[in-house]
Amino acid sequence: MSNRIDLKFQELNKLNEKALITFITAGDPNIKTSYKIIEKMIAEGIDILEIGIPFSDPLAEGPSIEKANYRALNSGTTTDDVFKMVEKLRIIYDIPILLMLYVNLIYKYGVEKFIRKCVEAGIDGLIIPDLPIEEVEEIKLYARCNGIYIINLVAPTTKNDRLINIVKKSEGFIYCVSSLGVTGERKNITTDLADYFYRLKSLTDIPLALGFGLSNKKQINGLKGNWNGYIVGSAIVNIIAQYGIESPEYVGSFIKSLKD
Amino acid sequence: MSNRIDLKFQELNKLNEKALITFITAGDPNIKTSYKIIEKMIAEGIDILEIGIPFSDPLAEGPSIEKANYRALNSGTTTDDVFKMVEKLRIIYDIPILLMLYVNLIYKYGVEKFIRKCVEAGIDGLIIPDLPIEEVEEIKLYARCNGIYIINLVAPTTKNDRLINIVKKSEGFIYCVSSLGVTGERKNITTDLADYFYRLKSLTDIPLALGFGLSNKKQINGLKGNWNGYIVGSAIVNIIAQYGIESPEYVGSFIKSLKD
Amino acid sequence: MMNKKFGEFGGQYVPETLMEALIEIENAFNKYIDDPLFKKELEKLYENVANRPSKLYFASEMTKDLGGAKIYLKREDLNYTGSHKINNVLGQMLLAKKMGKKRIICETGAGQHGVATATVAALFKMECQVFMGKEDIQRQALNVFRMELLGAKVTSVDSGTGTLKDAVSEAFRQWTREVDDTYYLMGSIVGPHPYPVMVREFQKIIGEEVKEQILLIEGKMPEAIVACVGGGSNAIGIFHNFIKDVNVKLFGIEAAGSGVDTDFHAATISKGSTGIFHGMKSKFLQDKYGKIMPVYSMSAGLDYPGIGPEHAYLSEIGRAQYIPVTDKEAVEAFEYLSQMEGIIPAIESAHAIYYAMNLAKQMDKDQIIVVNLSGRGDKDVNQVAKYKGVKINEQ
Amino acid sequence: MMNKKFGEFGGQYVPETLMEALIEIENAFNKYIDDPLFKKELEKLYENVANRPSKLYFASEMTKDLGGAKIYLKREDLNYTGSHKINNVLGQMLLAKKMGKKRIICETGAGQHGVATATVAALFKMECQVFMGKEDIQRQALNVFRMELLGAKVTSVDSGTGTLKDAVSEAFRQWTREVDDTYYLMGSIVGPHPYPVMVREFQKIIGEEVKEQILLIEGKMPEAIVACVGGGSNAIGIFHNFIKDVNVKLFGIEAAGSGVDTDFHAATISKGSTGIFHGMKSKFLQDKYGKIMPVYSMSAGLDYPGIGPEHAYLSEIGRAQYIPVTDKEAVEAFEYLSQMEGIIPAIESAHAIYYAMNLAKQMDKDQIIVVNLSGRGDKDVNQVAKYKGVKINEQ
Ligand SMILES: Cc1ncc(COP(=O)(O)O)c(C=O)c1O
Ligand SMILES: Cc1ncc(COP(=O)(O)O)c(C=O)c1O
Repeated sequence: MSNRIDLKFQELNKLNEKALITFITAGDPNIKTSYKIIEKMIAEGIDILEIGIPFSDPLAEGPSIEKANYRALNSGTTTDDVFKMVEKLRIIYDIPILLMLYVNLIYKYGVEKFIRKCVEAGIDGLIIPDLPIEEVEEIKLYARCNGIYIINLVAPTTKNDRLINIVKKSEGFIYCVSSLGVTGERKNITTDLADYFYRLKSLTDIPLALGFGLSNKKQINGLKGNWNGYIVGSAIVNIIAQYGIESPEYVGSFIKSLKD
Repeated sequence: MSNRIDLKFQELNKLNEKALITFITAGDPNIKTSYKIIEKMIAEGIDILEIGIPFSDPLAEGPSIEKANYRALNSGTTTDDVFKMVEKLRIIYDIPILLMLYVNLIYKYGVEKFIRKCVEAGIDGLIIPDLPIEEVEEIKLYARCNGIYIINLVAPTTKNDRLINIVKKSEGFIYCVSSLGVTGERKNITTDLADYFYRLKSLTDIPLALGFGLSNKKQINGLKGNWNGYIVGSAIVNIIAQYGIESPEYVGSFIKSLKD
Repeated sequence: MMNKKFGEFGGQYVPETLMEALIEIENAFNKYIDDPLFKKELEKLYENVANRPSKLYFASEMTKDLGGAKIYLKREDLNYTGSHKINNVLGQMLLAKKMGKKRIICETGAGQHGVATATVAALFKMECQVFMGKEDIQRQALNVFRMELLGAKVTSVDSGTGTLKDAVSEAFRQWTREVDDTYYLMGSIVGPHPYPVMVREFQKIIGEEVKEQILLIEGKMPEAIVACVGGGSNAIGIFHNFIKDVNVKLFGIEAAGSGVDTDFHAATISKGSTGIFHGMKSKFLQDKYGKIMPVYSMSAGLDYPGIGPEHAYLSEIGRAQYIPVTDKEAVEAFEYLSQMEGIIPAIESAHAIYYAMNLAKQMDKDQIIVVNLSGRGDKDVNQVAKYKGVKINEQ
Repeated sequence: MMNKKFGEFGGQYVPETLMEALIEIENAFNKYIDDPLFKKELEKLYENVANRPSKLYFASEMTKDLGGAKIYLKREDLNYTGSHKINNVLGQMLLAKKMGKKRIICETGAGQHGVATATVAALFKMECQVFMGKEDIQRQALNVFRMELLGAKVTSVDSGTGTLKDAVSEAFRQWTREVDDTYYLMGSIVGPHPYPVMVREFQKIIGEEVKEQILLIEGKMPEAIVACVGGGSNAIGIFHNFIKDVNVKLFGIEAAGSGVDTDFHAATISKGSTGIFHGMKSKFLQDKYGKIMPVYSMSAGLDYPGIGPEHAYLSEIGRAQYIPVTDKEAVEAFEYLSQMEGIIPAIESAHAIYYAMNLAKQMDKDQIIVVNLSGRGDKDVNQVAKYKGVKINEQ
């Protein structure tokens, strides 16, 4: 059984293309609109979909995504609602789908039950921002034998010792955090991305996707390093914050602008 | 040179009468009115006049006389104004006149200068509520050789040891405080006045005047003990508080009611 | 090397960006905690700055009035800045200094930890930023100016419920931005490893002193120790040195707010379940999906939806018992102690006093209870007045 | 038998109704002050209730910053209830208890003496009534509720200027009403004999500790001692044990409010003259007729038109110098100490700090200044904020 994520990167690799990975918080402003936004994004050609499950205290997020979480919770969105939406998407779409969520949502749901639900819904991987490799085993135990990837993150602060260790245990791709700090758009990324990229590349062949602070085509084109993919989140969430239930169109145009 | 106070008590003694000693604060509501009130009181037959010099912090006074002090200060009354008023009174009246004042007014004025002024104005005695016999000598030194009496006070709390001492050093009369507490009208005087009187009488032949809380003829008539005089203050001050510059008439009628 | 877990509780559930910082702190902590020089410096700070040792006070009037066990109060309220918080701040600040850090961030609820941190930061000439919930800033405006006076920058946190838990989250967020030169000085035995261990080590002086003092005064061990539990630092501070003494009963008192059967409480162990939040696996008040619940206690220092992992463990193995006490009961104890002993306790500590009042009555006269009087109540007088319907208008 | 006068100053200028009460107190005081049992009890209270001894703290950062004499702070702010006032309250309360009194009255300005008295009264199970100026009640509403919490009755005084001096007068008035069973617990070394002597005897522990501590730490005597002067109790407390050591310079710092050349100050020695008030001959701010002048200082504890007779005497004979410091300068020192040492001083004590800051610069590095840090500044934060135009709104 091979994972859709691996297939996608193999495919892109052949075409010498980079993955466009986009993030929204499910249920922002409501689950129906989220579904429409996702359809639009897929229509515009995103490669991998990252869906956030809203949490009361999203402590790795900047103000944009933080507020998206509150909007989603206010619209009553639960973990089960997100699973239902993914099930519905899977009837039509075969795109790799990742859930982005805080570890407590899994833990409290019950790790085993959560992973089973992921399998049933057709989830390919999990991004858990508050689960460093030191603590990952408890969940990986269930994920691994069910073919669900846990996407590891690395940060500019990660030192070589741990980097080697993280990279060794990675699957799917590595989420490379571009900058110190939380999620959110950034005018300048001050990290030495060339060095960061080569340090990582020298350790692994797993695809490397860069995230945090990416917001437009021009910026992305100007980034140093031959990354395998780019993750765009806050820029999309900001559009949703502005246009609410009208946002699918606007998000669509934005994705288009990234692809051009 | 004999003191008007002694002469007055000798005279009353012969007639088997009791002294009516009345108090007002000079300058309440203003010095002119005070003068008129005094004239009225003399006309109605008071025996001894006690004039208070206003002080910023009259700590032996209850609310009535305390407020009288503030009214008098607000009308701008100074120690010199009081001396002037007494000088004016002396042109016409030969009644014994006492000044009631807090020790600091004397001390700051200059003890020697103050006593000289008393002599010039025709003052017969001083009542200084915050000057117990333990501290009196400094002022008595000047008063004595100028024929000015310092009227000692005794209180129901004064024990025999000190009583003997106070009585021995007294002149003019003894101001016998009727009750614990500060000046002011009282419904009931709870001190055992008979015992108080005989305790004092067994020690001295000096006239004993009772003060604090006396307010009407009926009350005074009902008091135990064969006192040589009664001091009425707050009751008069209360009338002044009520009628202001109209008060001379009302004070006059009140004095009359005490004499009937 | 200290263990990262207490049974299943504890761990390091934080964003990758912070992991190296935690490791750096852990290494420094392991290096210095047994270093005689560091220990000596810390001892001096305890003495010269915190005003330690704190008295063990025999509450004779209270004991007489209740007619049961002898009650002793460990007077952490007499520490400089008014609570036990300073012990931990001194330890961590000294460590941060050794690590070459120039900047300190921290969270605060009622402001006690913020004031203690701002105080020691001033003395150590460290830059200091305090995160405080918007609600708490309004409730404790005076403490805000106290911190500012001490040279600290106070940042209002209006995300979430605008209270302590959000201040912690925001401090974490800020830390990820400037993890290189900044030290996050956590105020209780919560958060990712090594904080729960570290804060305990810097607070255990309380229990060490108590044991020495009670043996000196009474020649025997106490039967019970009682402490309030927010994050749990004052409780672990007094418990730690007695954990092996199995005949000494340990009681942690939680904030029951309006009652544990209402929606307005912060009784984490009584009503919570195991979860992972703020970097640790522990007990939390949460819904079935793992959403952290809004909590309530009139005591800002206990108004937190979690508890330190070591307490979750002590509860699980039955070594300590955790008991809820309501606002109403705490106010009763607040007034009782004020009038009985002339001691106005922190409203946090009043929770512990209340339980001790009941416990004492069920015990014999030759038995002993030690209550951790974790802080002074000046800060709470305003709120208790309001609770009782008295209007205070300072001008 | 203690002398009633200090040179020409002192004495007992009170209404006859109070004389026997003063004599009773004097006799009791003379009987107990040298009684080893009484001394032992008081020592225990100092230790267990007041939290004595108070630290002698080397202000290393301040010393470094100023570059002159070494500055030590006597940390009376760490006493229970937050100032030196408790020392005196414990002594007098113990005496009152020995005398069989059941009821205590006292005056208070900022509320420090009132809180200390209410605290110890609660512990001693004495009824307690506190007189406080109407103005001060409004300025320090929180302290009012603190006292009430402790079971005391607070009576508003609206006579005169509604401040400390009027509270003293009103307490005297009340005392004459119930002199039999009531003890007037005076808060400073003012009033009629035996108060100035008695309060000094109960405060002299400060200087005794300082001498022992400085000799232990530095092996030599300090060159200067600095203390703020309201009534003068904290100053005499630290001066007393050094008066015979003529090489130790003594500085009492008065409140200059808006400046000694304005109408808004409380600089009694600098601008006052000899008079008789509140039972004593001393220095007062008064007009030429002896009317007591309204005084002003932002510090409620220094906002009094007189000074203890012993200070008038020490000034007269040149043994101590009295120097005025303005509101503005005190606020500067308040902020300086907060940020330099992490210590928020009482605004009263900040007056002394300011003078020490200047004095230190004129002295050599091997010389020593000891400043009496008479109280903690939490109570003043609000007012300093207002002074600086910062709005604090507690909700
Ligand atoms: C006086 C006091 N006690 C207790 C607490 C609760 O914290 P912990 O449980 O960490 O001791 C606080 C927190 O602010 C506090 O100020
Ligand atoms: C902290 C503090 N220092 C000083 C004073 C002034 O009083 P004294 O001069 O008697 O020490 C007060 C009076 O309230 C005070 O609270």
